[in-house]
Amino acid sequence: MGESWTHITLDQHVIIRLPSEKCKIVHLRLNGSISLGKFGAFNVNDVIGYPLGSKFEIYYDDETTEDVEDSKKKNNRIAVGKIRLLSGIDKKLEQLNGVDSSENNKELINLGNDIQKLSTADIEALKKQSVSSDELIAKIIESHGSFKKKTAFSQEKYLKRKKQKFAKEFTVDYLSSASLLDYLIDKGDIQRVMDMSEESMGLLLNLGNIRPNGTYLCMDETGGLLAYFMLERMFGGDNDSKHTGKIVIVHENEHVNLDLLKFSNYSEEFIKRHIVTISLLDFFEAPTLHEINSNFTPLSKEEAFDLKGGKKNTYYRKLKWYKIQLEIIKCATEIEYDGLVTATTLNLPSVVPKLSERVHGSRPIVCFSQFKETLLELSHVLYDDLRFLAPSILETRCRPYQTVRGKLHPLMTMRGGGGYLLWCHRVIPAPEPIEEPEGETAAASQTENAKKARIE
Amino acid sequence: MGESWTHITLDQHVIIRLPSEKCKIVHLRLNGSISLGKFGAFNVNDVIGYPLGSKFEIYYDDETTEDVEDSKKKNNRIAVGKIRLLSGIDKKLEQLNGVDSSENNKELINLGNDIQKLSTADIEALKKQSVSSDELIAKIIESHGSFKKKTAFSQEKYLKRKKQKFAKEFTVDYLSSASLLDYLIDKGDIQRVMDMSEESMGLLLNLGNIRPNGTYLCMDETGGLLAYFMLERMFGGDNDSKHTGKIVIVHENEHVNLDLLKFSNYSEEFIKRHIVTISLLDFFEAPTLHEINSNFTPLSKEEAFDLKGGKKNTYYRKLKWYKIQLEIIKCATEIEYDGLVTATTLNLPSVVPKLSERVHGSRPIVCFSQFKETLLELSHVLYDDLRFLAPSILETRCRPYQTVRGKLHPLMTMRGGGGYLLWCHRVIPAPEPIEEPEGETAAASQTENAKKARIE
Amino acid sequence: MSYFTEYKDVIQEGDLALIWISRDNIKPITIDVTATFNTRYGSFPHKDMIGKKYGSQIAIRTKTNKKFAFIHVLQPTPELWTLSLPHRTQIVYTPDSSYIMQRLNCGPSSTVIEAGTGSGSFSHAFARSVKQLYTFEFHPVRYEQALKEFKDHGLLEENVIITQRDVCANGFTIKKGDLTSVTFSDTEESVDIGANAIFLDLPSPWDAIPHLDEVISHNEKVGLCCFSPCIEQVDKTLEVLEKFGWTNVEMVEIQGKQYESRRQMVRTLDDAMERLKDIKKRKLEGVERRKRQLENLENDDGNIEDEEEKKILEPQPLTEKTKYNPFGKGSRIREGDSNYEWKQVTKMETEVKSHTSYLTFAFKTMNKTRNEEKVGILLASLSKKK
Amino acid sequence: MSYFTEYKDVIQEGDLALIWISRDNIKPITIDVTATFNTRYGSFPHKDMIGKKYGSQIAIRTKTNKKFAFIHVLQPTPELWTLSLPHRTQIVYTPDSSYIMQRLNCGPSSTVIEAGTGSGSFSHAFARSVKQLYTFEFHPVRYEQALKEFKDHGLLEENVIITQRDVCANGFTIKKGDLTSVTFSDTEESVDIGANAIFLDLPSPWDAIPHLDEVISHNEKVGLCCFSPCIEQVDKTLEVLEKFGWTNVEMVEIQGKQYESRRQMVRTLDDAMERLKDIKKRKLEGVERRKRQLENLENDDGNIEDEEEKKILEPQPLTEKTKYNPFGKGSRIREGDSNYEWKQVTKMETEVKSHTSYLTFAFKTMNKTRNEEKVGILLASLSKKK
Repeated sequence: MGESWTHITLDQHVIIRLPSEKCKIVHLRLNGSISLGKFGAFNVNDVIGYPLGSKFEIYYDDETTEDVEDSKKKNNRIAVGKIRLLSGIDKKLEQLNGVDSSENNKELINLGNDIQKLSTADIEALKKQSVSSDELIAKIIESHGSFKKKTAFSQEKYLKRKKQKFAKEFTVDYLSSASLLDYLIDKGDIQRVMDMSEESMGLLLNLGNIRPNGTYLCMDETGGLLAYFMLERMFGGDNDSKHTGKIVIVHENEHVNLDLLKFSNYSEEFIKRHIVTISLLDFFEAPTLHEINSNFTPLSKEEAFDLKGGKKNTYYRKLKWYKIQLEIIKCATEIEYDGLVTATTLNLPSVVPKLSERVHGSRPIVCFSQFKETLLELSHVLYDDLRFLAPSILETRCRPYQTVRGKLHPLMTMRGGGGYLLWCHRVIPAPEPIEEPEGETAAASQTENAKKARIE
Repeated sequence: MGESWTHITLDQHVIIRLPSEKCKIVHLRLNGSISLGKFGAFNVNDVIGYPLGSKFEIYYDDETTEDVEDSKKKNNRIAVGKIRLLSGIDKKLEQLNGVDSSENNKELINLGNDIQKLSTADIEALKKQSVSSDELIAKIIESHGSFKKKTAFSQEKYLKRKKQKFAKEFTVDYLSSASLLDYLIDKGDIQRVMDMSEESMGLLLNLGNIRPNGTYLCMDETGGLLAYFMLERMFGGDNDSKHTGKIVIVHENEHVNLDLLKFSNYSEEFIKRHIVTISLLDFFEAPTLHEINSNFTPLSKEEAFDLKGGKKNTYYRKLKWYKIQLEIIKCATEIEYDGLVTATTLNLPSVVPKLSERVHGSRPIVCFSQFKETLLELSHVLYDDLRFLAPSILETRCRPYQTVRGKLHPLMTMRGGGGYLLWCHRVIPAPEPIEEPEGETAAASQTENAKKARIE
Repeated sequence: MSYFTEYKDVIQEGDLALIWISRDNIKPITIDVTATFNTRYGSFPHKDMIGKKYGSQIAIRTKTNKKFAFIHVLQPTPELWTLSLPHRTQIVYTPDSSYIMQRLNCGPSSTVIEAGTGSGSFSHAFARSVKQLYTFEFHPVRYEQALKEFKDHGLLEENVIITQRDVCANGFTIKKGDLTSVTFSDTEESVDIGANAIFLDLPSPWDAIPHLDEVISHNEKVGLCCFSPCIEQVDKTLEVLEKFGWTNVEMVEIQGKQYESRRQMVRTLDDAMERLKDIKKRKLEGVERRKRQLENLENDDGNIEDEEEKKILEPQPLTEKTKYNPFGKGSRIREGDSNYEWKQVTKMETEVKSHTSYLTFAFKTMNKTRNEEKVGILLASLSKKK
Repeated sequence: MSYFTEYKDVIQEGDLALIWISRDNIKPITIDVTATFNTRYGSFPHKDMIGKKYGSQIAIRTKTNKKFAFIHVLQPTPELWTLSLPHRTQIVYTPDSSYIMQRLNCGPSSTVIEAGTGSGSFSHAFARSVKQLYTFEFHPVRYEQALKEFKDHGLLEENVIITQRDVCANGFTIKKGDLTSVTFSDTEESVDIGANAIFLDLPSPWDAIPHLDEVISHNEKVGLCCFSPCIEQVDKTLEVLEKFGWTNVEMVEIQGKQYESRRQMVRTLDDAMERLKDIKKRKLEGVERRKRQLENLENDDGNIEDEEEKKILEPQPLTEKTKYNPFGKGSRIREGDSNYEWKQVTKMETEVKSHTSYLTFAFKTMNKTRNEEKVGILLASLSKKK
């Protein structure tokens, strides 16, 4: 079995990770070649069939002749190399070169680059020869005048820098929703994705109880990234999934923006099957059945078949419109949703309670926001509304560590932000029990008790 | 040298830490005795002269006869024991008893207390004998049927619990501002101290540039705890300090509440010398010199000396009032303060800019609040006011670890909260330079540029 | 049918439901028309729930003060189930479990190994999303408890297999004769697991990692997460991961926080000043009154002057209750009382979970060779072009 | 006189001052009537600063666009000094340094040892508050740099002594002949330090800890803080602390965060709905217009119908700019623009300092015996009572 989420496949979008820790999304076309700038270039055909996650090295030998245009600088052509599979295990310093290290940097002051005997030209010459990046880096260490005087710590830093500069390595990975987010953050598109983080999305998917068989109401202002996270959890990249789940996406503009889904490997048919989009206007002021029926009446199959030429085309286009209208009516007025999930910058108190009217009792509501303050405002509104149970504001932050043994510590710097979530459940208030004459007092105490129960 | 902040001294307030990790503030009176409830009781005289931070054990022998009333349960008298100094180094499990431990708790299920062969009565009997708590705990381990089947982890937990229950140990510590805060949090007085944390106070003192020679304007709604933190930093517990610093405390009620300062070991004279209190009304609508002079005119020394009986007393009381009025005028209108430090629940945008009028240029303003949202509101107001440079909202949190070697990890739970700080500097806007005819445009761009410079 | 994997509309006899009393008090019940759910506020007969929609609030009049008491009836989800567990139980909390599932790309293509099962709360979350979950518990009593719970929750008929096993000593392979929920056919001797995601919540994951090669999928990148409270465990784990060829090692901590929405009274400087002025005015009125009394006294006896005047000149605690009271001092005010202005604020929980465990992730691809099927398609395309 | 320990009113010739250009750009200068401070916006002559109060904003008209440019002249404080240091320098940041000073009870009774000096930023904070600071730097070049800086800042005349020393190898005792800022008299051979607070920012504090007994105060509880980035360093430190009799060991991390105050536009559902209605209306108007065009065309040629009608019936990108634009889409709007409603929000810094170092605290009392003076007073009181 070699599925598109396990093995590198033709016509697939994948994410390529470079030694510089940057990443790049590419589409794998038959006979295509991919330029990685200073890290070289390779032929698409050469990587097809390897497991996703494989790490390769580009090398050049006498036979290397082709070249490809640099994706960044036009008119700069990069030679296309051959590739070899790497083990994926990074060689440690000791394995590269049996070098000593110093206890401290005491003897090493302000010498800058003078100590490196290999000139940039020398290194460029070496690079053009068919040496592996490990060999190249070993040579660089060898020619370093005071490498041994560095502390092990500085040595590793130096090596890492050199590797990022000279290693012609790359990894081909599955373009998961998290990788796509990674890529966008890396590109600086933080505002576009509302400053969301992988951990916030993970929490949202679990709190939202997102399952392969649910029908979810959603606002997604991240260009489809939130929808992609949901699709991945629901269908796991499987275009032929038998699961019946649906996402109904309500949008504030005339047309929905789900541009990022083009990077996913879901087919157009798949997306049509599992995603419905509908504007706020159509959702909240949906046409009535009467209205659309007064504009158009479907013919029987035979009648439609008998239509001729232009009339037939016109009929089928109108039929399509009619079906869309029926779907709008269904989504806007009939479905009781299995959850509401939002990532929108619209004023939440004005939009969330109204959308929640269509959510089934006992189902979760999860709202993502870049800012805690907007969720605070929303939580006070929901708290005063008996249809919402226990609104909570949540924050989750992932703190990565350096995992060099003997030097374990949290990374010194990381991205701030990541957003916040509001979580609650849609509930159905009990009708006020009428029993005793002091009904009014009882009603008042209902509100208070219910609230009290929630805050406890 | 044995100062009151280095050695246990008569007539001193100290904090006593108990094995239960609870603490207690006591006043050390000559010939007094202190009850620690289930942990025993001791004579004050016995601890005088030891270094602050000393750890003692209470023991009982045949000569022990006195007793003292339990501070918690009236009519419950506790025998006063003798004390011995402890090394302060906690004995490790291996030192207590050469016991094995299991890799996991697999064999230990739901046996509860049945496994302990010593009954509560047995333990009580042991406690009445003159055994040290270490001996007692060793006996308890010995009688535990399945202690060896516990993991080292559970063994330590068990030991800690037993120690908290049976050890008659206590530490006498200096009552620093942080200890006082600790004590109040422990008591559940979190709202009284505005949810502040030691780390927030430490940051406030440094950002406020609190020095022994400064004159600081302050609002302290924590009952004097903030003032105590400042006094400790300025004078280090030294009643005879030669430093000239002063804190002017503005309060919203008719009378200031600095109750917590009674636990400090500063003398009344010291506090009078270094703290001035003044109501918001007196501060913002201070009497004029003319007003007070029209009510009272000081006599020359000779004239005053010549007054007789009641008239003389009246004169000196009026003189005192006159001097207080002069001080109010000075504090409210003459001093340019070396810093403004606030911990108040008053609406900050209404009060901070007005208080800041009296702060000298280049001096810091630091406002503590339990809630970030109130500082956010303030920061927007200050940001639009050219007299304030670069308002920032800061948060600092201390995360304590378990320091058992081989089992290092952050504590599993800790107190939330701790408050937030707003920090900025008082500055003096430049007069708008008049030079070119297009003065108006220039003025507009001044505001914008100045703001721009700040946000960068 | 599992109550965790199918959306139910209406509360029915036999359903597993969660009763929400308060945030810290959520109780599972099995709906039984003859039963009653008792709280300290009063009793809720199940028959009042049956036929209502999930999410319904159920009201009764309390016996004591005749006020109303309420509960909500919810359909269980793994997250609500986690909240309903007693606090003393060691569980993987939702911020951790949701991150782990996200990082291991859990979805309908996932086959997951979990060791150990523990309270079973994470098993529920896995079961919701993955194709198949193999969970291992070495503690015989906890195994029986979890087996029963999974059965009651309908998870065993769906996609969960639980096995009693010390995986550190004996690995993960499930064989005929093992204490397990697997039913073997006559011809089967062992289960072919082929996991592509592994979660190890064990005191010594380094003992279990060497056994993984036998049970993980050979045809794809496999993800692993070790959940360890102490840093020294992470260190040992890192050593073994490297030794056994696991790569892309990353270690993180997840810090989940929850905030309460509160309101703080807006108390302005102007109001505070007005209040002080009001106090002063009343005090002056008092002083004037006393002065008059004093003058009367002075006419009687000059000596009394001293003590009385002292009282007047020195500040006195205010006895008269001030009339201007903008902040309602001295009275109990409900947070949000509409007679006052309020500022919305967030407050962190009083006690936060500052640490759960360190999460160590690693990945491994057993078979790194090219997939023949994919290469075949490639070759076919190439020959077509020629 | 130190510019860090005395409050100055007015900017004077020779002063050390800080020029605040922006949060990330603060520069120290020495006021010199003949000098000029240059920025990329323009030049600020020092003579315009002299005589003005500290905190003054100084304005010039920029050469290029004749707008005004501004700087602020501040008196240095240790915290501002720390902000002014280049970001690449390894420094102890204010959240850490302020917590350490708080935990070690720093004040006018403190005698502090700091090793190593490093950039000297923490030395400034200590110097502000303590009686005496002994700071040690093993790196000869950094020692010289710090020596000069402390001299320039007036700290050496106040309460700072700096010594060049590998304290791990050679301990803390300062002797005649050492490379140090101490001036020894003829009779002195070494300095009697008697520190009651110690801060070790060293790669291997465990090598330095055994030397501390020789230089710490014998008559009181002494506090120690070790500052180590890696957890393994903490582990080794814990081992040595226990061995050398340090007690009350605690280890913490400090997490300092800074928030930006921002505004987010309040965009209500009603406005969004109105906008969509406006778009729809305009589109319908367009459709009507086209339909009329179409009818005209149809009269000419029936065949064209298909393509044209298609355009009308299918949704088209809106070409007409909508008139109702409540959120100012398509135009650049300044945050806080008074034509729109805004919600105040906080935003964390884009990059946060997620880890600086672990702080390990420990305490030690060398002489645990009773103080004779205190016991004397006690005895005297007792005999008086009898």
